[in-house]
Amino acid sequence: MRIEVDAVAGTLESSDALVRVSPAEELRIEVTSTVEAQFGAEIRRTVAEQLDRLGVTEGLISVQDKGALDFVIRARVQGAVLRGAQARPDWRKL
Amino acid sequence: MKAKKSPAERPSRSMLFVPGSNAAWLSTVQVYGADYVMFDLEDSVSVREKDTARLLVHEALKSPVWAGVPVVVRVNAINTPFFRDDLEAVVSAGVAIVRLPMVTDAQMIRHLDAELGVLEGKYGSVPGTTRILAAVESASGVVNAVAIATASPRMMGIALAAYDYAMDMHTTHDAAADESQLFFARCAILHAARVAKIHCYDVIYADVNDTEGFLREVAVIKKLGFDGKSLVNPRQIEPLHNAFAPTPEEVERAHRVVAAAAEAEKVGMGVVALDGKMIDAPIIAAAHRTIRLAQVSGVQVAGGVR
Amino acid sequence: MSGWQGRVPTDAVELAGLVPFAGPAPSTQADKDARRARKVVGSLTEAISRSGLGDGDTISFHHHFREGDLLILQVLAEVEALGIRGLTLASSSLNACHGDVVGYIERGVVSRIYTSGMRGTLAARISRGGLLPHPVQVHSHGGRAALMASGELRPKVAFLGVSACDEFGNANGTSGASRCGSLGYALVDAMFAETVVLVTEQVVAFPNTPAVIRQNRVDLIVVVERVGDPSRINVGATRTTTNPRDLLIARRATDVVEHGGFFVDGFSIQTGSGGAATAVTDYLGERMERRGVKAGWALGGITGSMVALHERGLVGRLLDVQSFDLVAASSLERNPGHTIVSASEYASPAAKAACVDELDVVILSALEIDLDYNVNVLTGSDGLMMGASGGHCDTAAGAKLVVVVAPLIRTRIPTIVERVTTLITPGSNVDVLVTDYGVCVNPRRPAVAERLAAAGIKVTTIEALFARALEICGRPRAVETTDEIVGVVRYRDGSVIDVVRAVAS
Amino acid sequence: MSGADGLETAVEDGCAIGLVDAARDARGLEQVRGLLKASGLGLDADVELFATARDASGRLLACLGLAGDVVKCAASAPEVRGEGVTARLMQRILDEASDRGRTHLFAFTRPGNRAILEGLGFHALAVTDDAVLLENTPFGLSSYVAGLARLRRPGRRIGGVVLNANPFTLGHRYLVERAASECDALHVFVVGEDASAFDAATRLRLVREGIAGLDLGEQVVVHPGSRYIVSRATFPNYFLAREDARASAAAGLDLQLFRTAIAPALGITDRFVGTEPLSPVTAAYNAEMRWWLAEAPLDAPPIAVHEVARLEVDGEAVSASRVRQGLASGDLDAVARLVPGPTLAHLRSLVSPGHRR
Repeated sequence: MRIEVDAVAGTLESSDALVRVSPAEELRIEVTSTVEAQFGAEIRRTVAEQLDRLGVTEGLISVQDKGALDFVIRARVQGAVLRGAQARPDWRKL
Repeated sequence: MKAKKSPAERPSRSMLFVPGSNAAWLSTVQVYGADYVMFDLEDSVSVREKDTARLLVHEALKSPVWAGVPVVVRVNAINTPFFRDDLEAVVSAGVAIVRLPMVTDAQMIRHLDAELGVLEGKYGSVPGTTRILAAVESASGVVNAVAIATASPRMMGIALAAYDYAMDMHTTHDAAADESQLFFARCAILHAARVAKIHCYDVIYADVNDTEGFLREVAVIKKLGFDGKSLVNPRQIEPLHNAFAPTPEEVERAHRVVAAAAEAEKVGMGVVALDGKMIDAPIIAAAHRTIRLAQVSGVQVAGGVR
Repeated sequence: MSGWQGRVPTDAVELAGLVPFAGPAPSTQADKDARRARKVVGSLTEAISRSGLGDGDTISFHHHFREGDLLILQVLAEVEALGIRGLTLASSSLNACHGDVVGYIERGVVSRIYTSGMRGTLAARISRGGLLPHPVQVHSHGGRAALMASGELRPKVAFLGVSACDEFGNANGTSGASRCGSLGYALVDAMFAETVVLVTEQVVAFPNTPAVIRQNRVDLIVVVERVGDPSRINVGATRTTTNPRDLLIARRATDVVEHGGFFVDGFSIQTGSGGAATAVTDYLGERMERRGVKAGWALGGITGSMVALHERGLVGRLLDVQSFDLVAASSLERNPGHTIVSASEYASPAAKAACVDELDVVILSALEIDLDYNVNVLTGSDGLMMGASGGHCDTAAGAKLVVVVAPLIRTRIPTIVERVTTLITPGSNVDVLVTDYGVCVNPRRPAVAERLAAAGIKVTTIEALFARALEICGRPRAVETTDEIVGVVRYRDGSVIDVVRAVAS
Repeated sequence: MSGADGLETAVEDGCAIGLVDAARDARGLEQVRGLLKASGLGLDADVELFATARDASGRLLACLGLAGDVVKCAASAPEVRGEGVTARLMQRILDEASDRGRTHLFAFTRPGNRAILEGLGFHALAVTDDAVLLENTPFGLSSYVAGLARLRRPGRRIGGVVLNANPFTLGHRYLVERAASECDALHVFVVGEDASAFDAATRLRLVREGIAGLDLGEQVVVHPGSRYIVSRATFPNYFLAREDARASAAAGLDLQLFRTAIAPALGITDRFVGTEPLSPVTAAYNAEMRWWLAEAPLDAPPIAVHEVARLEVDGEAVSASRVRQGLASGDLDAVARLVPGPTLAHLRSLVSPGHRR
């Protein structure tokens, strides 16, 4: 899946995450989180794994996390990528 | 596949609405002890968020946060562009119950039934286990209530939604005012539920801060025989459950009825009697319902809760 | 000879070693201005100079104004201007409004701190290390009184902010414009400090009775424009809640209090601070009315909702070491059953008698609680100091039923941990944990567990709640710290129960 | 089920988020002006809409403005300070902006609000004593600068010129010629905002065609404008109709960005600018340029600033405004002496598209 356009998913509210994607030739992931000390590494792993499942190998991915649970982060990465790629979800592979 | 208890066993007094686009509520609402939580993809989700809310609900259903908790998802109405995607998103995540809004006739239920069958096949769910809750919101829906309620073995409940029904009936729905304009609709879907032996849910009470008005409406629907009510805020759960809780005397009597029935069965007597009065099957069934309700409501009976 | 001379046989053996009367001393009381000037000085600077404060001395304050305190920074500014350095700052607690103390530490004015807790930029900066030459000594409220009694903490000068006092130094915290209510913590400073300076917004006519800080303990009085903003007393910790999660926890905690075995006529209770804890007070009133049970007395931080129960005749006496809001502050003035206790009488293990030892039930909160029921209320799980020991370990040691209330998860941070980041209250003193996900009882208290089960309250284990939290949040990484000790946690008996290490940036 | 079914999304801190459309809600705009004034701020004319927070009685407690892709004009009453309300205001602004197809946003506010905005996903680009500029992605500037670096030219002395070129005149060409002559290579940036008489694409084309005539070949690189150089985000005053002689052009953010991000990518060592007789804002800009590029203590190498005297024709300095006045009065002959061929051809096409006189 290729990111064609800038796209955003999620919100800045507590327990949610705002994910922003833009097209690029290389893959760069940037995460800032209110629970960085406790879950920074785990959030980056979740984002990377979710991008991998979506087949995203290029793009600028920025995540602004406000203490969101893992399933929220997954859903927000999916939302931004699918909007960026203007694609429909394959519910089996999410 | 998660084992889905049959509706009869689960208490079904409260169905708490949660906007499918609100990550915070989807992460925390399971603590409030509602009998059902309903993730909404329809009216509480703006058009801009339909796609992301669908993903959020899909991932919530698959997450450990909601494992083992009975979740209903209200999808968008059949005639909307969102219906198919909503359905696929939730069935692929193993949803227990799909709530379909704007139901006007049995054909819609059969259409949903068929769609669910296809999706259960595609995603490996046990065929027929995804249940349906139909929301009736129009004159035709109310008039066709029995046909709707009996349209599929998947049906687990039927609910009334006031705002659209009132508009369809050229009247308005003001939660605090007297409810005569809903009386016929309530009776209609109640009868349909009893015919189909499924649950029956009343409208939401929107003004969370008006506890008296809420309790007035709860008293009305309990008297009519409703099983439960849709709620919009956790603060409405406890008042509702207290209102539906049987009194200690009712629980006491229910235990004696069950005991008498068991005694009669043991000695092979056909007719059960208690305090000189005959007790038939519906009374025994009602007694079991009262006992189950007492257990979940934590009603104290002499010698602790049995 | 005038009237008094020639009466004393100076050579009589019975008078050996006694001094004969040499005439009446000249009276200083005649001159009204002289009498007034005895204690009242013109400025903070003059008060500091006259107090003899020097390098390395200890200055102490009370925190009855909480986030509204304006005195500490005023005094430090004058102390710095006078070139005094290397002080020990011993406020009963420090708040977010004390962020500028960082500058005074960097400039060497303050080199050591004794406090019950800290939050905000000061706490975060200290938690990152490399600031204070000596680690912060973190004590409980009762522990502070014990440290003063033992002599380890003996302020050279106590600067006590009051809204009004008379020219002899009688003050009560319920008179004047900026009323803060109880002065329980200030009493300890007034008792043990070498020099007591009352910093007041107003000097009123003598006698300013009832006097909580009494004239005999006060050396100097100085008038300043403002010592504290009472409207910020209940900012933060003690706001009553409408949050459905806190109300759920409060309702469950009330069930535990009702069926825990101590809900009998005349029982005593402290409900502490925090959204859920204060909500318990309201629910408790309903249960007491329904069951016809009255409380003998309530202790601690007194809130408006506790005053309401007192005024409805449901709670006999209110023993107030600290007023948590202005309703409590004004109640002190009008309700004879509402009286002040000093921090020493409240909770000191060195006192001849402490109220906590007589307490039946206490509701406490927790930042972290571990599988042995040890509680941390000082450091967040990111290692930054953000709370206070307060009366936590004191009340937990004394009370017969100790109920800790806390949400299981605070935006993805589990409250239950395998091992608390900082130990404030040992698990052996904690009986029940109430969370929004369930209730669990310390295995050391089977009797309590039986009573709750018999009352139909679903009880689970702390391990099950811990597992559920990890299932939802994932496993948080432990905070990485350096070797530098930035805080020493003093248990209420003065012993060192834990240390706080600097957070690795 | 259509229509409001009363599903209440709990508003914890008790205030409701709303919107004021600057063009259609005069009463709301006045309330916003009052709140901004109370915080010592003016209401910029280019703000299209404000997200607002009101208490139960409808009193305005906080506001946040959107002007194009720039979030600014933030103010709040003392009792609602803190990130809670700002997060919800910003969320509404993000939604409104994305409805208008804008996802890459900038924020322009007082340094005191920096921490709050960084908590809302913004990244600081430049800071002066009275303003901080941020953008809502960590990749925006870095990607732009990476793109620029690919156009780097070798050489010890690399020049830089920023032109609005509205339109490109002989004066601009003279400036480019002089600058190119003193450097090994010259980078010419054309302002990208579509706020001038001639749109950005036309201005860029006329600059390229005008410079081609100088056959300097590879030595001069013409760059299209961007959000990071003389844009509504970096230099708002340039676009606001505030031609009064301002004490400062408030161009610190724009110049700081040029020195710390844009110049290092291209190795620019010298910046050339024409002396500015007519526009007080641009004159103030030149004065600030010397401070920010050459003197200010920043962790980026200083850049020499050269003010090149204006080219004069018929005894008067050549300027774009003079050309525009000539065009407006239809005096094409006077204009012809001020502009290079390609610009003249374009102007003629404007005056009589069908037939050439």
